[in-house]
Amino acid sequence: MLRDEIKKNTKKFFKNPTAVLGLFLLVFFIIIALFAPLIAPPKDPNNPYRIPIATWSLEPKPPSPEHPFGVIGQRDIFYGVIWGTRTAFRIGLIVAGISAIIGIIMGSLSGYFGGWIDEVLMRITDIFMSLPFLVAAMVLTTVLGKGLDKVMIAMIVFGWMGTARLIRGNILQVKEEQYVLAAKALGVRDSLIILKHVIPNTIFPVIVQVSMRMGSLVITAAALSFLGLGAEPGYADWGTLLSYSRNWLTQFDKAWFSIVYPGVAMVLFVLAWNLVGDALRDIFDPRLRG
Amino acid sequence: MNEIILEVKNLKKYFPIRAGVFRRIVAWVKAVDDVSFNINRGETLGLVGESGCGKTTVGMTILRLYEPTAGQVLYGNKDISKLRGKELREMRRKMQIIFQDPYSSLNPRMRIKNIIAEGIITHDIAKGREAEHMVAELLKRVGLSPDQMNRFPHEFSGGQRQRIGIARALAVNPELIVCDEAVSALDVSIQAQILNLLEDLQKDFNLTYIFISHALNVVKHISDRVAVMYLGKIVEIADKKELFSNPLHPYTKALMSAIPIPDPELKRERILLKGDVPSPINPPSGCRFHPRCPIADPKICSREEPELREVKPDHFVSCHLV
Amino acid sequence: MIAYIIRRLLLLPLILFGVTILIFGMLELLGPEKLVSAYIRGPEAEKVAGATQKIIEKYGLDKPLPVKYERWLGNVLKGDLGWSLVGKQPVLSAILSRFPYTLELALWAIIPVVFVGIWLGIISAVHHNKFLDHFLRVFAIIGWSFPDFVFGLFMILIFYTQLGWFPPGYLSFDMERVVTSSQFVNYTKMVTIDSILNLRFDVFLDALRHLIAPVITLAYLWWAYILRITRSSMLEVLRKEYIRTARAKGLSEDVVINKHARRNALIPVATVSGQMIIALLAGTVIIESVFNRPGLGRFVAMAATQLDYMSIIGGALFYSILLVLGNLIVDVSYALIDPRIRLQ
Amino acid sequence: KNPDTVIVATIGEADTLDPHFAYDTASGEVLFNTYDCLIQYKGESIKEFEPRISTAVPSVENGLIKDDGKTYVFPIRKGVKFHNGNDLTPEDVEYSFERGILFDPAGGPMWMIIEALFGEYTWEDVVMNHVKLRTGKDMAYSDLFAENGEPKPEYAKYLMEAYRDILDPAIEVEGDNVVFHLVRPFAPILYILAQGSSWSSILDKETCIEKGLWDGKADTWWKYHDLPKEESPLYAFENGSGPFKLVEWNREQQKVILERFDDYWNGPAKIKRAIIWGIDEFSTRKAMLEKGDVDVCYVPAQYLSQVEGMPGVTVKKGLPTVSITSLHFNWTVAEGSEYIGSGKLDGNGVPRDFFTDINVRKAFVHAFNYDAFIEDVLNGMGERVPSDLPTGFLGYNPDLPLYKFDLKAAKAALQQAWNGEVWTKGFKMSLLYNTGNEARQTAAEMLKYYIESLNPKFKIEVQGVQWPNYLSAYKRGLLPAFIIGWLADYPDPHNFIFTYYHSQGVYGGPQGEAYKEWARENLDALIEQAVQEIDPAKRQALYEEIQKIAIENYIGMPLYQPLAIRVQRDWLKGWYRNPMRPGEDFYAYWKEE
Amino acid sequence: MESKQPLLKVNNLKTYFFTDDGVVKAVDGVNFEVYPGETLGIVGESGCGKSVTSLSILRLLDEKGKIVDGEIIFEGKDLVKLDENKMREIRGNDIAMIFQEPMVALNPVYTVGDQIMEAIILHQKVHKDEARKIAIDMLRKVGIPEPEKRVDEYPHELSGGMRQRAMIAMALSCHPKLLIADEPTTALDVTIQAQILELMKQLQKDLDMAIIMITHDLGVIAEISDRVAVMYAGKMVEYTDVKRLFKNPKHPYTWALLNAIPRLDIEQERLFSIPGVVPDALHFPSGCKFHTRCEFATEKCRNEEPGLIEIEDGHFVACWNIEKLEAAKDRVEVGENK
Ligand SMILES: Nc1ncnc2c1ncn2[C@@H]1O[C@H](COP(=O)(O)OP(=O)(O)OP(=O)(O)O)[C@@H](O)[C@H]1O
Ligand SMILES: Nc1ncnc2c1ncn2[C@@H]1O[C@H](COP(=O)(O)OP(=O)(O)OP(=O)(O)O)[C@@H](O)[C@H]1O
Ligand SMILES: [Mg+2]
Ligand SMILES: [Mg+2]
Repeated sequence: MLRDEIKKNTKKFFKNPTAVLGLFLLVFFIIIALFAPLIAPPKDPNNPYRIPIATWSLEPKPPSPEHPFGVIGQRDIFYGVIWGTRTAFRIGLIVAGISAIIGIIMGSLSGYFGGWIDEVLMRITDIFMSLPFLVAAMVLTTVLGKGLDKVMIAMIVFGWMGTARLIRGNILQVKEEQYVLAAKALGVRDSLIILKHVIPNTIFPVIVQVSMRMGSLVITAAALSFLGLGAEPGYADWGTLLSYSRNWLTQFDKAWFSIVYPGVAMVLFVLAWNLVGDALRDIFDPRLRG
Repeated sequence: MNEIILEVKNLKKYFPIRAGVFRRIVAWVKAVDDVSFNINRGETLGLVGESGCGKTTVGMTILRLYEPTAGQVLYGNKDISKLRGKELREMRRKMQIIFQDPYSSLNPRMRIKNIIAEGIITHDIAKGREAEHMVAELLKRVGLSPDQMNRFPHEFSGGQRQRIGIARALAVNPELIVCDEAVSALDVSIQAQILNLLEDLQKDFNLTYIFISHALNVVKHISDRVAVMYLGKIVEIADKKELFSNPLHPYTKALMSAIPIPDPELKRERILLKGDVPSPINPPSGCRFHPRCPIADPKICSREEPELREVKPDHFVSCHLV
Repeated sequence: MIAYIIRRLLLLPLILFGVTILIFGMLELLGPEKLVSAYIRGPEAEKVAGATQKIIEKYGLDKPLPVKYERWLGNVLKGDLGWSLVGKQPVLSAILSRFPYTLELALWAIIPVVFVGIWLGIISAVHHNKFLDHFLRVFAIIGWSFPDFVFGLFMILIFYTQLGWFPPGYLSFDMERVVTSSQFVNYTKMVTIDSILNLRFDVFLDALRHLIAPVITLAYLWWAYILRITRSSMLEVLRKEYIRTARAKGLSEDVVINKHARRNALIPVATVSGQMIIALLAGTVIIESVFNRPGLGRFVAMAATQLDYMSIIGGALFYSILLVLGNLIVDVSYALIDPRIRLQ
Repeated sequence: KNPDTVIVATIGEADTLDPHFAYDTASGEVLFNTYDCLIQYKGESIKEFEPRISTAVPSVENGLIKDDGKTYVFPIRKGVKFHNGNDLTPEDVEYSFERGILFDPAGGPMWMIIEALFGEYTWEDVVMNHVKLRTGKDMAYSDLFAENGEPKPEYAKYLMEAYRDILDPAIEVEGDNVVFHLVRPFAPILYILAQGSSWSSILDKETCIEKGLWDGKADTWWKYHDLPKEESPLYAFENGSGPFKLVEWNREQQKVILERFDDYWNGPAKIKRAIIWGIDEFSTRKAMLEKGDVDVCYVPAQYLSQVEGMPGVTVKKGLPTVSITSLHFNWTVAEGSEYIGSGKLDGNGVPRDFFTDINVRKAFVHAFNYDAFIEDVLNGMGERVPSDLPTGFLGYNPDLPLYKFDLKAAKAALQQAWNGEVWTKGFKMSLLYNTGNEARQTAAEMLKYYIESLNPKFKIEVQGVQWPNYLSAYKRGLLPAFIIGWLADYPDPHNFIFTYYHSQGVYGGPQGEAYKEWARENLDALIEQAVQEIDPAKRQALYEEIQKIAIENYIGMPLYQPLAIRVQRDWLKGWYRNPMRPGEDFYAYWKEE
Repeated sequence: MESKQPLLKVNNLKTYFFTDDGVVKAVDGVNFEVYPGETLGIVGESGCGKSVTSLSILRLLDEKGKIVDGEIIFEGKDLVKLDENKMREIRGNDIAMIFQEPMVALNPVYTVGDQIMEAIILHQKVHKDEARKIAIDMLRKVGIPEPEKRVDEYPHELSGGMRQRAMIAMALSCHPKLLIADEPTTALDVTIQAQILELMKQLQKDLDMAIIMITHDLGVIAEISDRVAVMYAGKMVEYTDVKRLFKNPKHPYTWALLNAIPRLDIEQERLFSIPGVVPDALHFPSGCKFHTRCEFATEKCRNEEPGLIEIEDGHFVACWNIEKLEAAKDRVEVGENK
């Protein structure tokens, strides 16, 4: 039964201490993201992602009861870290989700129909893959103009190819499986075959891939923000907070809290996804188990 | 008993080999090369031969899971290779296939119930409750408990899965079933169970089987007539008793002698063949068996392709030297 | 195999052509108004009214698309990628003159990545499920989760601000002067190599001192990555029947692992190392910015922040050519390790 | 460290080394040290001059300014050598200015000299005026040329005449002197020619022609007109007569290396080598300063605290500058602007002519905490000014009133604005800043903060965009209000007053059609009168009046005049402050522990 | 045969796998001996522990597998207790092994010659050129045409039969005293299988070595073995010489198995089928492991495990109900010889 399978996999998952740690972290971040308005109430509820100005002075301020993580770039780091969690989830889920959907569509068309459709789609995929992801995202963001939404668009535009290839490969494999032939022999329509036999058997690796990508997407977005291409200053985003610290780097007493808090949040967030993704991969992809 | 249900005429199936810079077709795998035979209603035709000789391809092409390169497959009197759309689907209802691999032939993410009901629903034989009822009946018929229909394939053993595969095929009331190595992957004790089941079903539903196997002993057990294939061709076809008591083609003879018999005291003369089965990409000229044939006559065998001749009533052989 | 390579070579122009369309398409998303800034800039330049329109006319920025593409492609094929505002040079020479710095950094990073990463991966696989394995796994996954720029910031914070060991930048002044002097021959423009060729070991050591922190930063993530790939590939190979065969022959564990297992395990590693080298080169965008090193990466990053469109576009084109060629080389070398492919 | 080398860590990098194209301080700094001008500022003064290539500073008293200020005579110094050993002659001087004017690249600085000599802003305008005079036709410059880039035969002679009859006579060699003939008196001209104005650098004619610059002939000059920056042979090459030679411009490392010119006419410099190094990352710059690897370091005001008290480092604060940062309003926002919400006064936007109402402007002007801004954001490194004219300039009067931070007044004004509609309906608009400029960002945030505190229906969105986009947005009149700075080209009030307040000023246009109309009625005439007046006292009065009008009408809010910071190692000696100097004067430096 | 000392003697071998899901008792008490020059067949259905038995002998189990009990005496030494270095000297030298899948048992990135020479150089301490000669010789001996050429080819360039021959050449290159062949012909076509079996018989005679032949094919067993051990679920159920086993099986499992095979030599109306499935190694039944599928099973079978007892000279059976089977043999019509 499916329940058994889930139970078995869940058991396997929970036997793996790193996976449990990952899940724990993830849940922790989800709670923070969900309760952000309670943990750090926004001054302007219409615009909660803008970190309210804590002081006019540009000088960083070390942690204090009022600003538990300190202040950098006139902003309360605590607020930024809390709401940055939401930003991170938003970036990861939207980008990974949409690019996975695009990838699935492209990959399925390519894999199932083969022939010239495959040839054309795969060449297009090749072309998009011929730009390093970071550079491509950077170029497109630059062209589209600054802003987190632009970064997300750029990462989607250049982020679907992996999934497309994965899906295509899997479909080519599944297509040869005898149960697909059997369905054909039963007279089942092509569209139903894709839907009922092919996609369900190829989707799990995609889920694993998506969960593994979450972290790296957040890193890329943060890197772009850090370089000054992503979210605008004052936006609740870890990369943006980190970019403030750049100019105070040489002074340990003024820099440490501005690097440590958002930095640690980010590392843990990425770590959480990677741990969970790793565990999922172990479960769904027995080839790489070990 | 003598109504011809399926007639295969000069069937060919070539697979292209693409290579080179432009992925052009550089050669063809002549997997099935001019094969003709027919099957009567209710009989079992065994198809034997070594791996790669084209048995599966014959089966798949008959069902039009592969498009034939040339030739005809007449079912009743309809040419299957010309059917399209609805007609083709209707035809597929009459012919089913059971696969060798009990692992990859069932979708691991579907419940047994849905696997078996898929055909029933596709062909509007029944719906909902009724379909479920039918599934239960089928499961009982193949020796499984209907309670198990909500399970997933991986919860079953190989033999049980093969039964599920059989139930799936039976669900659409087929007339003809192609059993492609249906028992090869099973342990001996399980293999016997499935063979018995197939025999029972044949009787009950008046099924016609094309039984594909590389195991001569299994084919012998279950078939009425047997065709022996070598490199995409049928080299001998005859009634089972006739073929086993009186094999004419040197390949058939060698094949029979090569099979170890579980009786240490039975000492037979072995015909040991030289070399390996050649590749179907560039099959040998003339008689395809001649490079390995112990009695080959260099004059004709390597030059002329022998035809399938009826040397005795209902015993066809394709050999120059018979 | 040869046919395969030829096929790849023939597809190459097609892909590159597609890349130019992709890149040109992005350029065109800007519209002529914004593109103007690719030609003039600076607040002072804006003191003259009406300059914008003049520029648009002069460079034909309002012409129809195909005309512009044709002209642009023609220029690109001639090696004219436009003027780089950031580089103060034609884009192509700006890129080419900066590339050696980046290549040097990437090469230095690749050495520890490949050697240490593979070595650790093998160790991890051999000690499967032992303490060392778990330790390395955790090490790897943390490395993989560490954003490079955060890591770089920490490196600077600790090793420069606190300890003063590894300064950012490229060379210290005295050495810089040596390098730019006429006695010093710049063979490759990669100072670590040139300094050895010039027998200036003081320069070499100084260059190394500046390299350590960025190299570690760049390498750490990929160490982790290669370690993971090697480990799982090795584990898979170790389960293979032929490993059992080798053991059954009585070979020592050393030979089994280093001869029979490793070569097979490295085949998938070879494919990812191709991607890795590319990603590493792209990663210099951030590393060079963080460590204030000259090079293509920082050039592109600066171009992006200063909206120097010609340079970013040129940089992107250059990176994509590198990537395409890199992949080709990887595929070929892949075949060299694996006779199954070589002899096809 | 490095006793005979001075290393400067700064941001940015020279844009071009062609003096007639260079229009930024980074380029200016290199040109300043490698070329000579006719005259120079005297020490720290921005009002007094000293001779340089010209052996005397023209004045009415010494007779070198004649014809009521329409003729300027410069006696050229003898024995001056260019870096390649050539002698500097009066012909070189004539050639230099003529080449610059003919070249007049779009976006370049030559408009200043052209304005001074001809009263127009571009050479093309001068040419077209001439063509109009001769043919009576109003045409565009490009109409004079055929497809192949050659002039149409019927116009070729006018082009030639433009040089022969207009430009050539305007600058002439008379014996050892070079003479400038102006079409009308133009008070600021000496500033424009003084050292620090790279556009007035003296080139070596011989080398230039060799290198492929304008060949000095009348009938081909248009081939050398408005070439792309990179096509200028002087782009990365110099052969000036200044105290330093260019050794290398390393564009990969944003580094310019200069070396002492031993044959400098005023005696060789004390240091042997000077390096200007662009290091964008402040932390890196700072670290290098701390370690003594660099001698001078550019420090933005907000990081002042990081360098104060650093051992071995001198920090000088509160140095005067010649620039202004202010916020101006757009009286007629261009159509299609995405920054004015709905474009209506419905609570979700502002009408395009929102700022024509003086009450709105008044409210904004009062809703900014000027003192807190200077204190907290600029770390005190700023000064308040009553109008868009820096302190120390002619026309500046400390008695003019400063705007007050007065939320009550702001509130009252907004309650009246648009017949009270603004107050009842609320409004919404965007304020942009260019990313990376934290001061401007904070200014925008602060304005937002106080305006929004007046009424919850007021919404200001603060948005960051990159500099080129910012420029393009404000220039196209899309921004309802914009913050922008102006750095003096020359220390004359005209350079500011015209720019900000004249309907044709660079910042006049972006204030919208309605403003231009208003300016034409109220200010333009005064501004034009002021620049032609030679008597300083009269000019002072005129400029004060202009400023008064601007202040009373709330034309913009001058945010601050920045004060500069000088951060250098103690061992660097010889530094002095002259706000008109684009960077370092290496000639004055030496090092001493 | 009794006169000779056994070359290998396996006593009560127990090999368990300690997996995440539990302990897999893959081999749970196996005894047999192999005499010089003879062939011992081990037969049983998939998963019954045949391969694990053979791997235990060479101690090639993966890290989860442990020999938990028993001894493996080879030429007087207990291999279970031997240190790893000594063991290595035995592997490939005294005891060689060939595997089921010739496709995957050869390393794809080294030439066939390389892989054969490796063992020769290691064990015979000869020079490379010498080793190459031996390798070519060996290849010729196993019937590979043009061995001088083939020696430099990669495994993927050889056909399945050729690869298995190469495997055999590799195994025999050091003249082992014992060859363990784990289903060497299962993956091959019958005509090729016949060639390989013939070759093995030939080589056994030439080299005078003992063979442990592992297979699930009773036909192969009948053809090649001298004595046979039948395994079921990790246990030995019957152990005797080949003729007796086929003529007079004493264990219900052996007997049923023999009757379940379709045969070429006799007519069968209907196959005898054993109900149920082979039990999963994680959940072996109590008592006699076969009792769940045995038609003679009694309460005793369910609870007590029968030991392997010698019911007649050299015929060992582990069953509580030998008599019942004898009675039933008459009842069931198996078919007759042609
Ligand atoms: N889809 C295909 N594309 C190319 N070649 C194929 C394809 N399917 C089968 N072949 C080739 O056709 C030949 C016959 O294959 P087929 O599967 O019919 O043999 P078979 O007799 O069923 O063998 P086996 O006993 O191994 O199942 C083989 O050489 C095979 O490699
Ligand atoms: N590495 C292992 N880890 C866990 N269980 C194992 C391992 N190897 C074998 N087993 C289990 O041990 C039992 C015996 O396996 P073995 O390979 O000896 O069977 P076999 O008789 O050789 O079967 P086949 O005929 O399929 O080769 C099986 O149930 C198998 O699942
Ligand atoms: Mg088949
Ligand atoms: Mg086995």
